[in-house]
Amino acid sequence: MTIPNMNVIDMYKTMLKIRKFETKAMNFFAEGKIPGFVHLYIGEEAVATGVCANLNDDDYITSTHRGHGHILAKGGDLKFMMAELFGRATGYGKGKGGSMHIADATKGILGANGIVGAGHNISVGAALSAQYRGTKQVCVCFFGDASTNQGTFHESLNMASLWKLPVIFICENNLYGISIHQSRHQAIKDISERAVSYNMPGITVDGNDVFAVYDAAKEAIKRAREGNGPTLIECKTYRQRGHFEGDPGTYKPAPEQEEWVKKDPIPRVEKFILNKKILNESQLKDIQQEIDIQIEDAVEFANNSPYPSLDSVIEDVYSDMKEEVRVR
Amino acid sequence: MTIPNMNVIDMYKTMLKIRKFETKAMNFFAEGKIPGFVHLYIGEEAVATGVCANLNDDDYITSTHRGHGHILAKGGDLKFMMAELFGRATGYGKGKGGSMHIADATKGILGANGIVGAGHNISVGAALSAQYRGTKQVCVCFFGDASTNQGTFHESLNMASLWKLPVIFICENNLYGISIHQSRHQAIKDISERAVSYNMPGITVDGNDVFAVYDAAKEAIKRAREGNGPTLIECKTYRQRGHFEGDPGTYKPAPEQEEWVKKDPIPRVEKFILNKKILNESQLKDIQQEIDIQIEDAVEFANNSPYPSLDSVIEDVYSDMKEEVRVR
Amino acid sequence: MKMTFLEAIKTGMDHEMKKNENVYILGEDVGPFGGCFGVTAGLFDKYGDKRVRDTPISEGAIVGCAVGSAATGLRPIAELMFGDFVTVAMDMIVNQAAKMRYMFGGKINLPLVIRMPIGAGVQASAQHSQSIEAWFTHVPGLKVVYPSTPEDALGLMMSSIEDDNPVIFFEHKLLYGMSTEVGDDIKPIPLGVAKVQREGTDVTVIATGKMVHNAIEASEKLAKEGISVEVIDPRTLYPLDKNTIFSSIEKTHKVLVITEEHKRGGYGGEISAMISEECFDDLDAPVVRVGALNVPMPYAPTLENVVIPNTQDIINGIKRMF
Amino acid sequence: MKMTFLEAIKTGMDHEMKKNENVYILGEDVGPFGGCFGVTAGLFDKYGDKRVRDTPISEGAIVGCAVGSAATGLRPIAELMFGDFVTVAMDMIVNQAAKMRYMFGGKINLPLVIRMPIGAGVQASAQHSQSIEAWFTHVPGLKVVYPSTPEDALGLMMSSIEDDNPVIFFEHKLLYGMSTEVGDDIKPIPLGVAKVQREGTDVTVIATGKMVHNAIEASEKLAKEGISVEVIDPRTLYPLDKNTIFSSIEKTHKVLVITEEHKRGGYGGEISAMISEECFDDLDAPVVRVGALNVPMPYAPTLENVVIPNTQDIINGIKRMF
Ligand SMILES: Cc1ncc(C[n+]2csc(CCOP(=O)(O)OP(=O)(O)O)c2C)c(N)n1
Ligand SMILES: Cc1ncc(C[n+]2csc(CCOP(=O)(O)OP(=O)(O)O)c2C)c(N)n1
Ligand SMILES: [Mg+2]
Ligand SMILES: [Mg+2]
Repeated sequence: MTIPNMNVIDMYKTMLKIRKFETKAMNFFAEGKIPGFVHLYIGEEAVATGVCANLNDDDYITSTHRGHGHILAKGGDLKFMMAELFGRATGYGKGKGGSMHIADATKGILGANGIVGAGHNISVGAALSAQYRGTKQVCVCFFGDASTNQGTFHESLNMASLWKLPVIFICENNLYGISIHQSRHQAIKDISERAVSYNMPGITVDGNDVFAVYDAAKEAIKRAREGNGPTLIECKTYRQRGHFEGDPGTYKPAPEQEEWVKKDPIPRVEKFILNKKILNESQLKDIQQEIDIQIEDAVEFANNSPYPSLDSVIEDVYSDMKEEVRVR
Repeated sequence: MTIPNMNVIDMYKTMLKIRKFETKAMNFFAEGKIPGFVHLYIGEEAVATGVCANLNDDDYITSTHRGHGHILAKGGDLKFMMAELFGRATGYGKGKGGSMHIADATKGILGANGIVGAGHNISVGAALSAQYRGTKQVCVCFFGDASTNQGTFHESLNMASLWKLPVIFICENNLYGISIHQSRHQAIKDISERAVSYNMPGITVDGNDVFAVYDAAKEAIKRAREGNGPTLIECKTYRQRGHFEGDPGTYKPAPEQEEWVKKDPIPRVEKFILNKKILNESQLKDIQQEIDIQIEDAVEFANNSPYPSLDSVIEDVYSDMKEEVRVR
Repeated sequence: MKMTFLEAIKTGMDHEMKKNENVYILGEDVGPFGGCFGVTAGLFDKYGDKRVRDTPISEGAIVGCAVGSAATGLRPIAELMFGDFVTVAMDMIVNQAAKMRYMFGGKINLPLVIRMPIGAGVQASAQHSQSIEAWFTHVPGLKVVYPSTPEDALGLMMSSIEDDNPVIFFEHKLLYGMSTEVGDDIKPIPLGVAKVQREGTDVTVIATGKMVHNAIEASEKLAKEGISVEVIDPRTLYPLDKNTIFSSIEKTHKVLVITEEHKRGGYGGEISAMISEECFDDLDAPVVRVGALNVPMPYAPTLENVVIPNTQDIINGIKRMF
Repeated sequence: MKMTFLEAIKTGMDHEMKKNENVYILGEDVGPFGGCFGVTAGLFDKYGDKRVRDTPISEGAIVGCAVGSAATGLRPIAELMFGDFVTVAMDMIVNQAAKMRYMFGGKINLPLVIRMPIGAGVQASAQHSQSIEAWFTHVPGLKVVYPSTPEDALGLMMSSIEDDNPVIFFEHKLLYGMSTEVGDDIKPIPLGVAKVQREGTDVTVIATGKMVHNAIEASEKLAKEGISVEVIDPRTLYPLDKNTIFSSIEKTHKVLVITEEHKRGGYGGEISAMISEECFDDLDAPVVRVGALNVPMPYAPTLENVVIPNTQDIINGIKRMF
């Protein structure tokens, strides 16, 4: 591994930011301050972080229902995210989207998505666009293990490979689709094997090792930028929480959960940083505090933000006209 | 190859029946006697024939837009088929379906289908039904090379393998989806490789060799009947005509066409039968005449059949009620 | 006995599963997990994994499986976790299930039920809140059921399973927790029969799903102002019980149609147009439609409330007629 | 100059492709083959495989590709070979293209066109003949265009491509061969503006797609019987030009709506309901709807003819009002 210390620290910060943002969201949901659905990425932070550390601002990503981590790793703003969860006018979607629909066109974030498998298709379009316009942009498509049984997965990988599009398919194999263990949703173990069907490289990495993810993504992204087409990377990881907040996740065997909590990606990086003497304990603490403050700022921003005006409900559906208002 | 002579002759008859039926349909279409769309199976007869020779009446098949061959090989009746193409009340669908929608529940024929990829899904349901009811029935799913890029292919093979369903996926790789050569619709050569994604056996055979198809299908069907799950069999073959009647097929290079016409499956079987002295020339002639007569009978049956009554148009859409009639 | 809407649906399925071993359930997380809303909870323990089948996330294949197995002797009940996901299963419903019987000359039956939780009100935003009745009522070959009370949900579920045609069964997710009295004599309620939920003389309100309850609430309020409202719940959107509707209109001469779907292009429009066509001379005022605003469902509760029609909208609509 | 409907669509695309290099076409066999109906024939030679892209048979990915590339700066035109196949691409249209702008707070545009040949009359039976306007007019976020003449097809195609919203562009396959005069001054026709195809005073007929021509034929016949018919073609189903419709009704006081879709749940119902709601006092008779029978499209020409509405049905419907 030859990752510069700077990057290591940045990745650590990103992972921590995701963890702390989501821990806040988790608590707010429990308190009833955030409605709707909240799917947490806790335990999987190394994937988005390791991948996005290789991306530029103008590269694209597509995300899923479990999107906070992808969005933050790609440069999404804590404040606008928190405000969106709070349903405020200052949120990314002006309160119209919520947790499952956060996008930021200025950062190439083409949206979290409430439809399992939808991002696959959209990522192919974004990659086609990059190829068409002759830029060196790439698109990273994040998705879960269970989504690889959706027809969209198949159609997208086929098309991307056929046209040698600059897209990198990142499968977050967290072992479950809601309550269904991988062994109950497909007859294979390594999802990377599915690359064979499209004649594209497929590899499996430890998704709780941010450096392993980083390395694998680096190579695939290089390949894509050079016009050599897509890669499928499977990152083995684990969803430490329930599927969404409110799901106690009782279908997960306790020993399995424990084993994976032991492999939590964040302490692993901390240990690495200390062992390699990249930073000392007190420097780590500083970083943690710095992020705590960022999160607090985001919460304050969200709390102080106005609710969307009721009139805004009919805006933003077409670019050039408004729908009819209700007279109540 | 250890196929009994009886079966060889039967298979020859089936292939010839398909060829002659379709040649008639081709001519009728050219004369304007058959409207709508007609997709011919000419050159691919060995596939349906070799596979269905292993099936029982109560086994199921799902078919495609190019369905005449499958239906005849599975025991469909020439008369009811011809009457359907003629749009007569005696046709399989009482004139409501046409070439793309022929079914025969009494023979386990779950329908030709106008939607590319639809049969994949339906076949899984039929196989599940067999497994559920504890019969030893199997379902054979026929489909084209280009349909293997449809999401339904992926979802169906995944589900079938996961549940070890008695379904046999028969890919008729005739090199084209309409005008698009296989190399322009997928980045792989052997579609059987896609079996890897589902942890099921995948094999490729010469689809113009009815005995090779027969052998491969036999084994897969046995496997399925024994509860060991699905198999993907790719049969390499060629569509000698255009995609549908009316398409001159100019996108097919002449040398390619010629090469494949040389590999036409029917003369190959004739040669085999003569070489092995299973039958002599005059016996072959007799068979050909016998089939000509059957076809003529079917045409006569169709020609003499009544048109559907106009009232029948509102029937058969629900099992228990009629839609409203138009007063004209 | 008292029963929630959710229990009623489960009970309806349970009864049919007991009666006929070819009835089975399939869908995502319908097994030990009990379904995302808990509708199938407990059935896995009772019937095992053969008859209560967890599936991969492949809605097309789920419905396809239902179609293929219905065509070959089973009576599947497919659950889509949210009705919104039907967008990836449309072909199997529209081009296959609905049309096969007709295309094949009536020689095949497709006894299958597709359950779809729909409706807004839980801040699930644009992809988890839609009301999509109108798509399916437009497709010949499908029956479409949309109950509003536990009692109806139970009886209509039984009939839907016993029906030899593909049935789309809508469940408003905000009704799942609603608990009311259900007669002890559990039996099927025939499809195609509307229910007069409240009798009245001045105006007819046709309401579906959760909106039935808003309509009842509105009529209670209007009763105090001296307006007598008759509330009709068609219960099955197709076949539609026109007679009950027409008889009411002959009495009231005024109609309001309230549905939660987007107003533009909704099934409410079909009902309105049909009434105008067939009861024109009986009408003293135009048929008023109330529906959701024509925008995707927003997330923020304040915004969502504006988009979903409510009791006040019904009252306003009715008052416009007087 | 004279031009077929097919050439008009092609010309509209060609003009926009010339003007803006980010406009591209994708679909099955749209390249050298020229499309199943020949609409794109010649464009591949002109623009090459980058801008006229043949795709695998993956309608979901085709529309998905359009969505992803539209969100990132291109202006795709996706062809579905038959509108009926949209059943496997519904999610990308309904849950993605239509909703993204709204869900993302208006911060993203999706300038894309999806072309869909629809309609019956060529014995293509139940899976290749449907009229599916009603599904999309019910989905907020989509614009829906349905031209009936070469001239309109050309101008509306240009506007559709230039529009920053997802546009569903319907083409009736029986119109492709129709040839009429198209003004030399080729320019976009704004979306949302209806066209009075024939002026009249006694009754307003609102017709879409191929039915516009049946309506004109009917009015010519009725003229001989002394009934003066005004024929309005909305051209864009959404946004709908209500003003042109309402002005006509103020004059005629009678309306017939003729669409080829199945009558039950069709967009014709929306138009009828809307008119009743907003022009009740202007109406002397109920709005009459004429549509296809509520059965899947049969194959046999004799049967198909019964299902598709025709000129005589329009005449009968109008006569009922006098
Ligand atoms: C088309 C569709 N089907 C089902 C769902 C419901 N759903 C949301 S997330 C999910 C599980 C996804 O599992 P996976 O892809 O492994 O992602 P993970 O949640 O594990 O990150 C399901 C079934 C949906 N949102 N969309
Ligand atoms: C969903 C869908 N998309 C497209 C079509 C149009 N279409 C009919 S057949 C066909 C080509 C199919 O190719 P393949 O699967 O290889 O079968 P073949 O025709 O070669 O037998 C296409 C594109 C369709 N009927 N359904
Ligand atoms: Mg997962
Ligand atoms: Mg082919």
